[in-house]
Amino acid sequence: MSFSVPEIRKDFPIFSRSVSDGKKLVYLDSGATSQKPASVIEAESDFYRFHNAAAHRGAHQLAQEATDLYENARAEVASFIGAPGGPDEVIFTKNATESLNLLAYAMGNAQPGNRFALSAGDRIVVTEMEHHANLVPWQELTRRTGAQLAWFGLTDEGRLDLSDINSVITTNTKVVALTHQSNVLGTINPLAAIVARAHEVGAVVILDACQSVPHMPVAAADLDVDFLVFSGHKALGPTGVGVLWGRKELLEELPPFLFGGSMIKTVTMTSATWADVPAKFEAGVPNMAQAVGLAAALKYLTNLGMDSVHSHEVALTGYLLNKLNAIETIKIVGPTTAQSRGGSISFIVEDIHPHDLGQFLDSQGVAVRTGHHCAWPLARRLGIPASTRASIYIYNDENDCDVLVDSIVQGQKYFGRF
Amino acid sequence: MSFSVPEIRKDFPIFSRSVSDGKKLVYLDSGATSQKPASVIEAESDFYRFHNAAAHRGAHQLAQEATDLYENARAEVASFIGAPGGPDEVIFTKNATESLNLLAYAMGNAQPGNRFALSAGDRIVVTEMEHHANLVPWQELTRRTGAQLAWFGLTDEGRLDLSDINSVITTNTKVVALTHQSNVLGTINPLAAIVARAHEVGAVVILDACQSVPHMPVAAADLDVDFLVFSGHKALGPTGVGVLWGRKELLEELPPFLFGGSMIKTVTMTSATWADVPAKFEAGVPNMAQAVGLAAALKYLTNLGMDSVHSHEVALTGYLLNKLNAIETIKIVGPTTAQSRGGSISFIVEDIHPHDLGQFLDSQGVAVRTGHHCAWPLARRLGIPASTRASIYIYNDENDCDVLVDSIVQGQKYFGRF
Amino acid sequence: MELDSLYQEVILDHYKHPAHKGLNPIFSAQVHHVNTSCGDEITLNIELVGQRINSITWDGQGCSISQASVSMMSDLLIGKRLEEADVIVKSFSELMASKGTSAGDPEILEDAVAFAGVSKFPGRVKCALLGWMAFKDAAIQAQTNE
Amino acid sequence: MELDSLYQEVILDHYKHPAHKGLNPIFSAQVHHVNTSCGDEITLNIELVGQRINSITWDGQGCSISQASVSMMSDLLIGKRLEEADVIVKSFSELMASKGTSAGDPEILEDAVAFAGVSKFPGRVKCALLGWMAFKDAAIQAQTNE
Ligand SMILES: Cc1ncc(COP(=O)(O)O)c(C=O)c1O
Ligand SMILES: Cc1ncc(COP(=O)(O)O)c(C=O)c1O
Repeated sequence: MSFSVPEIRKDFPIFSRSVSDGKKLVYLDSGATSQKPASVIEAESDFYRFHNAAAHRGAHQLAQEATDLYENARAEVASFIGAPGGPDEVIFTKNATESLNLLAYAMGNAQPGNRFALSAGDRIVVTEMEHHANLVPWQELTRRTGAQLAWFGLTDEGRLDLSDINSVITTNTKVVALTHQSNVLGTINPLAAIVARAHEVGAVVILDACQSVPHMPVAAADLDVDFLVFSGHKALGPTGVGVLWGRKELLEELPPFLFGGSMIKTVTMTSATWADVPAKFEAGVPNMAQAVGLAAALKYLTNLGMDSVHSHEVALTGYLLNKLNAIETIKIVGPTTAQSRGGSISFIVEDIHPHDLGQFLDSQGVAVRTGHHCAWPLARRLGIPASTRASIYIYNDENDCDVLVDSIVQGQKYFGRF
Repeated sequence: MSFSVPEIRKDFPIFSRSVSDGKKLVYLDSGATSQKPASVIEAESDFYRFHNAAAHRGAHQLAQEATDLYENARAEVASFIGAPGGPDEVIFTKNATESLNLLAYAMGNAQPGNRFALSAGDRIVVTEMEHHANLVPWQELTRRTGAQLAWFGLTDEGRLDLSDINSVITTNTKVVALTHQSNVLGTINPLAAIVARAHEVGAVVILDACQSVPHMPVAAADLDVDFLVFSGHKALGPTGVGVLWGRKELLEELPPFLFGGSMIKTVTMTSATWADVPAKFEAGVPNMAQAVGLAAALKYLTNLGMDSVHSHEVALTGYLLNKLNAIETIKIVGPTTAQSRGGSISFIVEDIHPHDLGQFLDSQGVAVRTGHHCAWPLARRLGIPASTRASIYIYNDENDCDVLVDSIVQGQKYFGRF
Repeated sequence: MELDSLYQEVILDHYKHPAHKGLNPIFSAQVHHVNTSCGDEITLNIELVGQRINSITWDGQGCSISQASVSMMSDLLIGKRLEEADVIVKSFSELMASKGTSAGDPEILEDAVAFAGVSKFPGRVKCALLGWMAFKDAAIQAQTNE
Repeated sequence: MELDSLYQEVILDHYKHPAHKGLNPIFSAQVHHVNTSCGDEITLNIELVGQRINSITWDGQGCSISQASVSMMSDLLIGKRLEEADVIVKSFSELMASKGTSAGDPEILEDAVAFAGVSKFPGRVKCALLGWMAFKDAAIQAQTNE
């Protein structure tokens, strides 16, 4: 299948609407959430229209159909991320934030003797470029357990500073949690050395793959990480569904997080035992229609080919970086070439606050995000209270980039009036 | 608007399909999950098609539209359940199970001095008819805090035994968590005495309204409870969305549960402070499309009128109870009249295991649930390992009840062959 | 009727008249298994003499499929050597996973081929397997106890 | 252009030349407020003499709307009695909540009616209110400190 943006755009109903009084929608905010192809919207609707029932619960045909659809969605996710242990390693959550909190709380539930039990003297390692979702849950876990939080700092170009890797990942480190690709800088982090060091000291590696799984081929087994999370809504999927992948034997040892129906083996008034993985981590009636929608999204990406998706984005990122680099009054935050970086491009425009720039761009039909992008410590580290972020995806093309850059130039005129 | 089942059924696409080789679908499993009207399915699709963006995050028109839709959904929920403090008291979760776990974990996060902090000597009170979702999270909270779990027992007809209310809700009780309507027995629990006693000793009352909010008028303020939870998918809404309502001042004192983007005020590498209610409890990109779908569901119910919904169900429950009572080999589990009970009707058929009966009913197009219905301690208390449950809703009529009863009789013949 | 392929006469017969039900106080291992989705429970005792299964007895409650299945299984496995039992259990598990595409091997499974129809009803496969999984577990424990 | 109703000349003017920026070391109360969605921050000092606002000074970073708003607010409130300030703050908050339906009362708000256009941009209302909410908070604290 050839990669054609005009053809792709036809699959996305939202591009048939206009914004800001008739302007073409130039959607450059896929880092926040992606748009959805019709096949995803229909997969979710069709679930409700034709197969809706409580999976794993009813004694009837609809319940069986719902169960099959839900479990097939699990299998689709497992194959998409190359889960070495198959579908049982895939847990559906509501978003990546829940996936990360699940890990932090479940570890907090571990009793002495369990490999996940943490205590004073243990260390959790993150990085200075983490999204709040991969930072605050760990802060809270250290508060509850007495463990210590440490982190990798950054170089001025926005790369991880791995010069002191052995003194950051110490022998008492139990968890290393880091992002695969920064949602602000676009930086793709090199994992091999970190994973090797973490495993050397017996720590588990948790990969926040929110910004990588939708954009490039990611194979859990090859990366040799232990857990991986992402959100459906950033990968063409519905809102309300996220994924936690973990190695089977680790998921088996990890205590449960949410308690209730479907995650139990037996229950009395005073005690309960747990179902096997993955049910153990999925309490309550699940987000079935959303899981089914996510499966349709991953099928759509698979049909395009993740290699093609990635090539397209690398090319377009290079194109946009070049155009932005050419304007002196624009400063790119993060790597300035397309080398080891994805299509999240944050920048500062001289004398225009990002919020004002975002407002102006909106008036031109250009959708971007402004602010700290849920990575406040990173903004502080870089000494920029806020920036403007354009993030690209499969439905963007050079024309979108041109409109963005032209609009920035117009914005400079607009705010330079005085 | 007059209440007409044939008209209502036209709004539900699923009734245009058949099951079990051409049989009419007799859906009597709404206690597990309800079917969805077209308006709900479309509200969710339309969100993706026309307004999809990250609420509260983008600097552009689509993000503003998504924000407005999401916040309007919150307002719709607040008005539907009569939240005295308005929309800020409504928190969107993924299901009722998460809502209850949120409360239990958040209380577990409370530090000494906070009214929710629990310690050995404190007591949490539940009942013997709770769904696992309103039992196991509290078991776990007692494990973490050293507090003690106590519960109201049941009478043989499946009503709460309130004879020793003051010795169950002791002066050291901090939490009373109970179901409004049993998902197995159909029993509607009387709340006034329990709420009065709980408030007398300074405990908060948490109402599991999963089986009441979809079926009868429920006004949080009138019931005088402190927190209330329900699931969207049982109330004509999408999967993947639940609600936690709480009194504003309590939500303000309650520590947060999930940590990440959008729930923070400030973040550094080592500390964070929290946003105001309700954002404090909604970490990550929310289940926007599902919240919007839930609002459409509640609008549908409001148009029908919750009084009419309830009258319809009381009448139909009475009809079905009468028919079942008339068959000697059928034993109803729970109240045998429609008095203070809803349309969850569980029963045992002599000499046929519920699972076999469910299978036979399925072959006739009749969808019921069998098993312990996620209330295993209740099953033990009643001495029934499993039962068959028919649960009715707005789209069921007398004909559905007739088909159910006829099919049971046929099933008796089928399994009585030998 | 499709249902008849599930509820074969021989199955209902075993359900009404279960074999080896009632626990023998002499056993090499005892296990308790539960079908979490429906609450069916089984306790199963196994007595080994060397590598030979001298007795299987059980008690429990459940649907016709689960009860008949453990009843027939006991008939089938008592007197067999563990390695023979392994082959039978494996064959039965494969039959259950066949989604209606296999009729089962009567050489190995004898009467238990009657369960072939169950494999068309994914919701009931767990019922049919309940006793077999309990046996598998008990056999391992009995050998470890030795 | 719709945008012009947001970015009035007087607003951009205050943004470029903010009034009362730079913190006065003498104050009755100091507060620090943050716009959590975009990271804009403001520190605001208020000095009361009896019930009269003797000085408002501030520092911070943010978009033109938030900076211009606190600048104009300071101009407007300095020298006023607290009860007069209350009326002005209330009037400004109402204007912000008006969703473009009100032009604001120039008798009370003077130049600050230029923010009327902001109320059509719900995403920016928080920006315009940042300084005002900080003032409100500071006024309460200053009175409590007395
Ligand atoms: C009374 C009751 N409480 C809680 C729940 C849990 O709801 P959910 O599975 O949607 O989280 C249910 C339904 O399963 C219920 O009937
Ligand atoms: C790198 C990264 N991690 C985590 C998240 C959190 O994802 P969600 O909000 O879908 O839970 C995001 C997106 O917001 C992200 O970009």
